[in-house]
Amino acid sequence: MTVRNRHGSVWKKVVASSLLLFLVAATGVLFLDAYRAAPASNPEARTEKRYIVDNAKRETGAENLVTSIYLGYRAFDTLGETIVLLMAVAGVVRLASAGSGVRKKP
Amino acid sequence: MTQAPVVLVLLPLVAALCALIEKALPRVRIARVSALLGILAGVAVTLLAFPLVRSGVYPTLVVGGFDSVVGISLTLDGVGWIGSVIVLVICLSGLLYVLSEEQYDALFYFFYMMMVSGMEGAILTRDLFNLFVFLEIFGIAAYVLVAYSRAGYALLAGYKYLVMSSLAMSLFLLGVLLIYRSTGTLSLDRLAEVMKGAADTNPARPSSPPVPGVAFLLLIVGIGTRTAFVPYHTWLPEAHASAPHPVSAVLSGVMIKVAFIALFRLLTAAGDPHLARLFLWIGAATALFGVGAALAQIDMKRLLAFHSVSQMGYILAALGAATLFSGLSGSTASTGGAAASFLHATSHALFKSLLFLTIGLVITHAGARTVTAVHGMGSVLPLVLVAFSVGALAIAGVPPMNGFVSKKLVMYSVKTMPVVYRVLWIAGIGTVASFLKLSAVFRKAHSTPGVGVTRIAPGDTGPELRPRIGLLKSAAIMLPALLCVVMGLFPGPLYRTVSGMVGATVTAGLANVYTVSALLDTAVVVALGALLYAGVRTRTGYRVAAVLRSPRIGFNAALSLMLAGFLLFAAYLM
Amino acid sequence: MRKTDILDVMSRKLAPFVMLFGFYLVANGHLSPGGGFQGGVVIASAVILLLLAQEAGSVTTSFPLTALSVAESAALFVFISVGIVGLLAAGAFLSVFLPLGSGTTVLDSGFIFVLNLVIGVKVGAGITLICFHILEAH
Amino acid sequence: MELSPILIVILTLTGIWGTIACRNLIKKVIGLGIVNSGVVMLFVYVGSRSGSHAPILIGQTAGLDASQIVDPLPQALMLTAIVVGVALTSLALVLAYGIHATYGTLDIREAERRAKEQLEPEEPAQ
Repeated sequence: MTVRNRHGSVWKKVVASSLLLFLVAATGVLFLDAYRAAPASNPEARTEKRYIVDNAKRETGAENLVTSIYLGYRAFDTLGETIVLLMAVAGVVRLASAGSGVRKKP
Repeated sequence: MTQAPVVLVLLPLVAALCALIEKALPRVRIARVSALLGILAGVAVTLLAFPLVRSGVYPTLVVGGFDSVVGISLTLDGVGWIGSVIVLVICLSGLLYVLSEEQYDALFYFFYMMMVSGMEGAILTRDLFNLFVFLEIFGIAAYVLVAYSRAGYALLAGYKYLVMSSLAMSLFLLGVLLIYRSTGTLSLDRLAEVMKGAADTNPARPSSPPVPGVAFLLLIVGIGTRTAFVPYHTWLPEAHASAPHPVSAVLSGVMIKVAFIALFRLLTAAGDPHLARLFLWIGAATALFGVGAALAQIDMKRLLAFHSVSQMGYILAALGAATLFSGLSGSTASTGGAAASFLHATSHALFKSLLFLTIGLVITHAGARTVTAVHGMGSVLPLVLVAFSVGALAIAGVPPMNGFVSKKLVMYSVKTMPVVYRVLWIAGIGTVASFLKLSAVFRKAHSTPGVGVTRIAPGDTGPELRPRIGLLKSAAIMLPALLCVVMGLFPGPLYRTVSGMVGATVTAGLANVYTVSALLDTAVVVALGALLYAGVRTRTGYRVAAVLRSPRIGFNAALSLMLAGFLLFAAYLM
Repeated sequence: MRKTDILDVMSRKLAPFVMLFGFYLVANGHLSPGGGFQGGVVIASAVILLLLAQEAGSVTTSFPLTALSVAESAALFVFISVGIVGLLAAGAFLSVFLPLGSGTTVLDSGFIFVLNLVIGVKVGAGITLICFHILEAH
Repeated sequence: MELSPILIVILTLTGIWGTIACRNLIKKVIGLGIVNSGVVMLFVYVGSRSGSHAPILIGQTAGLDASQIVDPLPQALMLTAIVVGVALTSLALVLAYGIHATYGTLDIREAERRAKEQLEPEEPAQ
């Protein structure tokens, strides 16, 4: 590799980051266009929200609607949630000692 | 029986908790037993539910007994049943392999069973956000299992898989946001109603669709990274190559299928033919790229991993051609695409996990990982040779294996698209060539002396040198091998049941696949494959392969490739 | 970061109040803003405050690691068994089977309150364990 | 087109840029954290557009009609998304720590080069 490529690598860096900038910006523009184009369903049409506001107190007994959702109606998500956290802890416990006891095994 | 879906998710979960209990109290050795029981009970429940599901009565329930408007609903429908069979059978054979080895501690069983539970949940859920949670559950299990050996390259592979996948899942969440904002609901059923409602009012491509196409694309990016089709496949070879052998078998065999089923559910909910046909091109590109990259590899597990990518290309091409939602061919008769994609997903799950387990045994006994370094293992491990050849014949699409049946159905379903058909046909040749290359490991070393760590000369394999691989491991490789052959021998009933389950119309002509023209076509493909293999073995062949193998795209390039893929798909949908 | 006496004294005095506030958030999750997750994280932040400000040894005496991991798996066990009892008793997994009171006092909402406590313990112990292992591995 | 979604999306894009462009393993994880918070903010923003009162039915909000109350669903979902973000971040940091301990570097390209050398020390002399 010739020494001269210091300019080459700078040029390569500029092209690479401008390409990435274009990709990221285009993704943003696409998302915002979709966000604007899609008509926000008028709040009354949100059947799930309307059902929760009317029935949460009676069915789950919680006044905080957010709690009635994540511990009542969607408690299954929260179960998955606690599993994710438990696995993160188990993963950290398992991998945290990676630095010390590194065993090479194919 | 209506509680079957929840039970299928809870069984492996309880087994995982038992493994956790053993980690806390090491005296209580219940992890292994509970893992085996968890999966066997799951298989029992799935088989019990078969008559119900086959007759079209899908056990459906809302978790918590709330109204289906607001609760999370789980359904064991035809697609879910097939997925559940794939998950449980392959994880059973992987578990048999794990049980036979001592070095896996209780924590491994905990992650393994959590992965099974996460995959079951992802297949059965009818709720978008719940799908996100289950994708994350078995995702985290996969990241930790890939990095389980704590070797440097395994940690790096796990890290890359984690970062790429969580970036994609954040885009998935943005997709869920757009859908919730436009339709006010998270359930796939009501999303399908909204989309069908809009399509009925103005059947011409609706100018302002209720949900923007970009929303579905964002979901496809998230799911695509787990299915590993072309722009999102870069994590797969390293992750599958550096994971422990049973884990790579399950990752390659099952995990990409679970993501494929989630993709299938999304496409049926979207009901947009234009979007579904996109997968014809993605499938063709993935099949061709996967085989080309695999042919250049010398590391056995990387070669197999690239084949998983290419075979997923076949499955996606068949999905793209399915008339279930793409209304592709004018004639009313269905192209059999949907049934072909699920049949190929099932057979690929079987033979790919079989190949990974057998190659895993070869690597542990030979002590080396590359095709050039290991020779003559055929006489050392005869049973492994038998199982490997079943898998190799199946992936090459040679009768009487299930690979032949499902590959022929896939080729038939894309017959109306000559370009895609030709590409998949060429990919078939590459598959034959690369498995001839891989099978060199079993043949005696004659022409190129293996520059290897342990070169087991065929002469000195006395009985004591032929290591016993144990009952459990033999069961682990014989179970999928047997199923590969059995599925290959009954194509007719298999095709009818699968298309019935998937809800596609049955085309009589497709039932018998063993037609003369099909056999002839396979013979031509195999011959060309042998020719290509001969070409690869020449001096120029090795140089070309070395050149093809060297440029590994860096991780930053791989991440920007994801965005480029997203923009490309958006341009296609424009 | 040198662990000076000022830090030691201040953290020892401050931690109980942070923990109390965390517990309040967990207990009143269903009546006022807050809940299992937020309260659990606040409790975890109190323990981490102690961890950072004092010698690790003294903290693990008051919060032994084994106790934390047992608490976490026990919490998940309770969560799942509550779900399974719901499945057996009321026919649907995770269904609300405890009697629902008028909901004005803390203990009235039965089911949600129990789950909130379980989640609070779980998140608190979990996040403390994660931070402890990362700090200790360093 | 309100301004806040644009700002939140710009924040998410900087997070995506950080995850992709930075070569340091830890900075990539920070980028992921930014993307996660951007997504959470957007969800809560979408929820808040459909009402003005907090979703807690005590006092005078108890009698209000559904259209005046903020949509609680996105907020409940974001609890889960945040904890998933915490779990992924902690795993990524531990993996990055292990990579640093093994290869002595936090630069992704350097680590990849050393891993490649370790896996295939000698190209077979064919």
